[in-house]
Amino acid sequence: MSERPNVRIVALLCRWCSYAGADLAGVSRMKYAANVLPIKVPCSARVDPQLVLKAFSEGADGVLLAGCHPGDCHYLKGNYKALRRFQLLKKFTSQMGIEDDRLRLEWISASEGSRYADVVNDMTTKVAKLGRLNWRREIAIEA
Amino acid sequence: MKTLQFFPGCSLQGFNTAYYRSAITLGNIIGYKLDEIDDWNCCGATAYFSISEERTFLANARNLALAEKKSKELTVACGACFASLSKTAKYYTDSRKLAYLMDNALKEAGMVYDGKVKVRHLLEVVFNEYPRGELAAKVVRPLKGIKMAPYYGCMIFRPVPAPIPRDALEQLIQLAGGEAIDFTAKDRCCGGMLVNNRPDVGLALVKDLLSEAQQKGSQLMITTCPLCQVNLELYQGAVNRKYGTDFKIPVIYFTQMLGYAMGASAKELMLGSELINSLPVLQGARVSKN
Amino acid sequence: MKIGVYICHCGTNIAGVVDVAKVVEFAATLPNVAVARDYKYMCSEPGQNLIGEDIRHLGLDGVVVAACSPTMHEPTFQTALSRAGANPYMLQMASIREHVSWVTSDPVEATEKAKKLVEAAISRVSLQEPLEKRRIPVKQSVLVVGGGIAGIEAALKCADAGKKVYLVEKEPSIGGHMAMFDKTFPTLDCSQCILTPKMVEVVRNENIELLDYSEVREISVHVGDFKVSIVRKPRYVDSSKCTGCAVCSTKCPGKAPDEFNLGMSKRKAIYVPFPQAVPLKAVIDRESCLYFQKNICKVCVKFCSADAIDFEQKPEELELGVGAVILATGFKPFDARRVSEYGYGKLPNVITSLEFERMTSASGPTAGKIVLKDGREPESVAIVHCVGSRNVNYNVYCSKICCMQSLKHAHLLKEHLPGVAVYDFFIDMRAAGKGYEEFYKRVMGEGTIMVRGRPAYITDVPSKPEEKGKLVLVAEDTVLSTVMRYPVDMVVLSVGLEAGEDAKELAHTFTCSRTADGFFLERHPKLAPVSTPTAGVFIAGASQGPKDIPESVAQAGAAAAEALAMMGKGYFELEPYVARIDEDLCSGCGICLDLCAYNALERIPETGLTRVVEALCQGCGACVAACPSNALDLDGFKNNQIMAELEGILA
Amino acid sequence: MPELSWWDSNKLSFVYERILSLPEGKRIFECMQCGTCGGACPVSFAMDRTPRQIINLVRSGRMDEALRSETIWLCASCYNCAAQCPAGIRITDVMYTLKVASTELGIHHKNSLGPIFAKTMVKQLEANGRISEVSLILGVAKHKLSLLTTLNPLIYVKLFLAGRVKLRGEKVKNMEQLRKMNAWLIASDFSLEEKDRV
Repeated sequence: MSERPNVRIVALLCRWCSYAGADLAGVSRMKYAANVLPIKVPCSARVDPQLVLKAFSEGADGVLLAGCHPGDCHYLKGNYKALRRFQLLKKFTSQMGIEDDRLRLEWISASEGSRYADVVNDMTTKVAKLGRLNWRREIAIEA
Repeated sequence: MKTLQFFPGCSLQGFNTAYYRSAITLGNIIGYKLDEIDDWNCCGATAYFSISEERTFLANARNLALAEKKSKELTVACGACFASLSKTAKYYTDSRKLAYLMDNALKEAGMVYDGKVKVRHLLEVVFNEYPRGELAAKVVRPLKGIKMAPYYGCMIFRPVPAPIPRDALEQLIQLAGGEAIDFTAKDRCCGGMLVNNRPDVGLALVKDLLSEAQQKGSQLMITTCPLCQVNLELYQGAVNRKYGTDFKIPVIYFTQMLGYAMGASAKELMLGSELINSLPVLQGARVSKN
Repeated sequence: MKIGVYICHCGTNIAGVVDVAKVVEFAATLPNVAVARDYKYMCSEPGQNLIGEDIRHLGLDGVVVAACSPTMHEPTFQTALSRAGANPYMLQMASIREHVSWVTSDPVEATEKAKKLVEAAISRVSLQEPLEKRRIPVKQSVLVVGGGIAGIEAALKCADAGKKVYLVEKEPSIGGHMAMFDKTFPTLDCSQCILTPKMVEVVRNENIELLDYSEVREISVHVGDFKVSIVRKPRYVDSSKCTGCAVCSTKCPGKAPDEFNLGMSKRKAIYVPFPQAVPLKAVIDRESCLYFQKNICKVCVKFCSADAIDFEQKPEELELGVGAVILATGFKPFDARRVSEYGYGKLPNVITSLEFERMTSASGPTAGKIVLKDGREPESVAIVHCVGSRNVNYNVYCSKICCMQSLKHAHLLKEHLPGVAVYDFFIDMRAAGKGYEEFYKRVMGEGTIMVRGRPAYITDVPSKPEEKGKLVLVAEDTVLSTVMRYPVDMVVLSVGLEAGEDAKELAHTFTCSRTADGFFLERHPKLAPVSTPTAGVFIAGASQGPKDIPESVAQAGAAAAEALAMMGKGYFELEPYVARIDEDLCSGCGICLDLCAYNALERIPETGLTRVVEALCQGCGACVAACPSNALDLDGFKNNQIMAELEGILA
Repeated sequence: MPELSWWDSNKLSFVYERILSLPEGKRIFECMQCGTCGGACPVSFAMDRTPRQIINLVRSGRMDEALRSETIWLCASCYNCAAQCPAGIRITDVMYTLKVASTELGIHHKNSLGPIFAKTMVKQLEANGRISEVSLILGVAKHKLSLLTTLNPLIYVKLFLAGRVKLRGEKVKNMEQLRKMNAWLIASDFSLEEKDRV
């Protein structure tokens, strides 16, 4: 990216696949946008919708959820639960006027370092297009 | 009767009129109508790419844009046209840079292309759109006992492979009652423009093809590309002169072969317009009750 | 709350990009931070001591280490904390190497991101609570899946250590691919001769229970105690009675292609897979058996003096409980048909390397003779490397064994047929290994013609008289830069190694992941090469990636050692991440009950509320996220902790 | 990607950039010099350099030799090399780019009629939008009479009698569109090799 977008994206990464995948991206020295801030969770199923909303309200311009590929979940079916939850959450956030590209669920395995880098870059470009979200302020105004 | 938006290309208008004519005739039998795309321009074949890739992509972008107005599909019979058009369509999606090039140039000419056109080769259409049984049922003049060399040429399979099995033509030949030889050179180069540009080299390639066909006793060569037909046929004499060989193998299009087996007249198919007349061979088919 | 913050330079790995001084300076300004330091290598002894000292003298109760990824050194620093008398779970790491310095080119951006991650860690750690690891007893038994050389070796090692071993093999005999080989490179000792003793030892060793002709149906993954269900396919021969005399198969009229000889010869419907098979018992193949197909014959019954034939045999299911699992399911050879240019399957005398192995083996279909399909001896043979390997159209990886295998074949050819011309087509010769380069030299010395170039195609259409009746390889001799036609009588395609068909299912069954190319994924490519993300499941042999025999054996030993270490310890330490429920908040709605994959949640009969069964909880937190009344929370990943991390990271 | 600074000054570096910017262009760095292309190539027997060598000349900065080689003009564009290349290099596209550059710079090998043929055909194409074999052959024959002698002259007569020769070439009605498109190309000085265009 030539110009550096000032957006911030929180990545909630399952520790078994996606966090390891992110590690691999590092080990392989793949360069990607510095806009993504990783947070480790035990499993994508641990991600409580509250956490995502919290992230937005704390000023995140995008939230990336990442877990193991379907069938590969370390906790058997966690990622399926995450998926179902995500679809509901998505409905909610879109009603709240949060654009589609700002909230994303991806399956990234421990061996897919390059995929992590690609997803991060792609999401950063998309969110950068949308600009800052400033949800925190909006809430403040409502309150 | 399905309508196929059709891109004939320059050569189907000249030396290879027979291909166009027989394609139409075959359509009347098995049920498609060729609807020539309006005001198409030359695909540039291989020559244009050697002068300017950009301009070649533009010329073909125009064709694709014209096609898209009418239908999402464009059927092509000529190998070179198929290659140029499908390659352009592919690179339009592959390369953002080339897409940018084509989009802006088209805009300049007041045209648009959405990258939606599917370029298809006539052989693929015939093979995939019509159940083999259905076609076989239409065969009234089985080409019993005629050994044929199925010759695809390069460009059906490369660079953008048409979605057909590597023995599609063989299957069609068998269904027409004929016998397809195991032609290992079926997708080897016919020499293309080299027969003009470097006759010594080009003729060598033509010779290789003919000699395998002859070795394996084929009485006919079945082509799917006009340039292949021209090279294999027109230059047989030159090859014989250069290498002291005695090739005399008629070369016809798969459309003529099928059409004849399905009862169309030689005239409708322009059979006999070859330099080496194919009719004696075709008429020599063993007549049998079935 | 007193927090110590420690920023690691990791040599220049971090400091080369991140302005460590700035980060330290910044960290010092944050609330609760008692001390912020940086050091060249935090993971080094002095680095750890630095932390220890501060804990003792400043009485820190929280520690943040900003260094490599926690997957790398979290345990290291946790021990550092406990050694200094602090609770290891009062540590939070910020990964400023894998997630910052290694992936960010711009120093300013990198430093900013590092700051954010550090701040997040600080605000998280201040809400963290002391936790204790849970200890789960480990069952003293091992399940080894796959009876190839790797599986055999692993099984024997564990058995020798006095552990109970279940060795599962899906074929009627153990031995795997190695049993099919004739000689082994570079020493050229006979494969059977070195394998057979080990195979026999498997049945002799009373600690090993061999489950031949069986497959793993499913497994419930509970660390320390895997519940495995295994299906034994019916042999239709009572193994306890069968003596392996094979009279039955001499009399049997049913015929089928012999799998062991890759279909190059026929076997009977009732057969002993190969002379050295273990167990040495007959098996009936329903498809070719006249009794099963036409309900006639029964000749075998007539001739079996031990009356071991039992057409009524049904598949039986076994339930096992094991403490550790070793996956050694091996590879499958690349299907040469896919490289259509080489005409395998169409040109009779184009064969694969494995077929060649069977051909040269004295017990093989040609009794050790190298012959063409018409029985003639070849005067010239071409060997082609990298078939299906190092190729974007098939597999991009190098199959590693093919170079040496090809050289071995070149040698065997010269040995069997003095005077035969051998062309060896290679792209790069990879003879890295003990005695390998020497072997390469030796084979060259024997007069094998080395051609550096990959054949483009193989044809039987002659272009000159001398090519009549020959197979012609067309290739560029890239050293001479000339494209040449090489007429030969026989072509041996050195096919690559691919992950087995069942690798995918196995990976699912044992919840371990696979690399892009389909082989099992190790936990760490260098530091945990035989472990998987699933504690207690280990991998060995070619199922983890292309490997030759020495490597497979070595890896099998390593896997056995890992398993034994785990069992020797007697218990497995589970992270203390378990769900907790606040019964005052729980409404007893029961939403969480079905969400738990481990039945770790149950309803309390009296109150109707829910309770967590700690021993079963794996700590995924699926229930926590679902609880509508926030009654559930997850130790180590509490809502308020993650929220604090969010606040910090976005501050 | 290797450092090019040592020959960046070279006037030919634009050819290099152009090759790299083609789809999959950077693959040339992954060439392991296995020679599959040469074996797959039906005309390699006549080439002064095998395709493999051309790729290596290109990536080692010896562009001049690549451009002057006859090989590039012997390439009949059958795409067999590209289809089989284990490294996924689109060799045919590389050859095209070299052909273009060699004609632009006028340093192409003189043995082949290829450049003349291509130029003549493109001239007609850009004038009429379509090609007629007859005028094409005559157009080329202007430069090299021997072209006509490959074929026995009688053949043309036979073809004519068989109704396979069309004397009047067709023309695209809306040539404006083509001209406008090419005009834009020149005006916008778009070139493949430019990096940050899109």
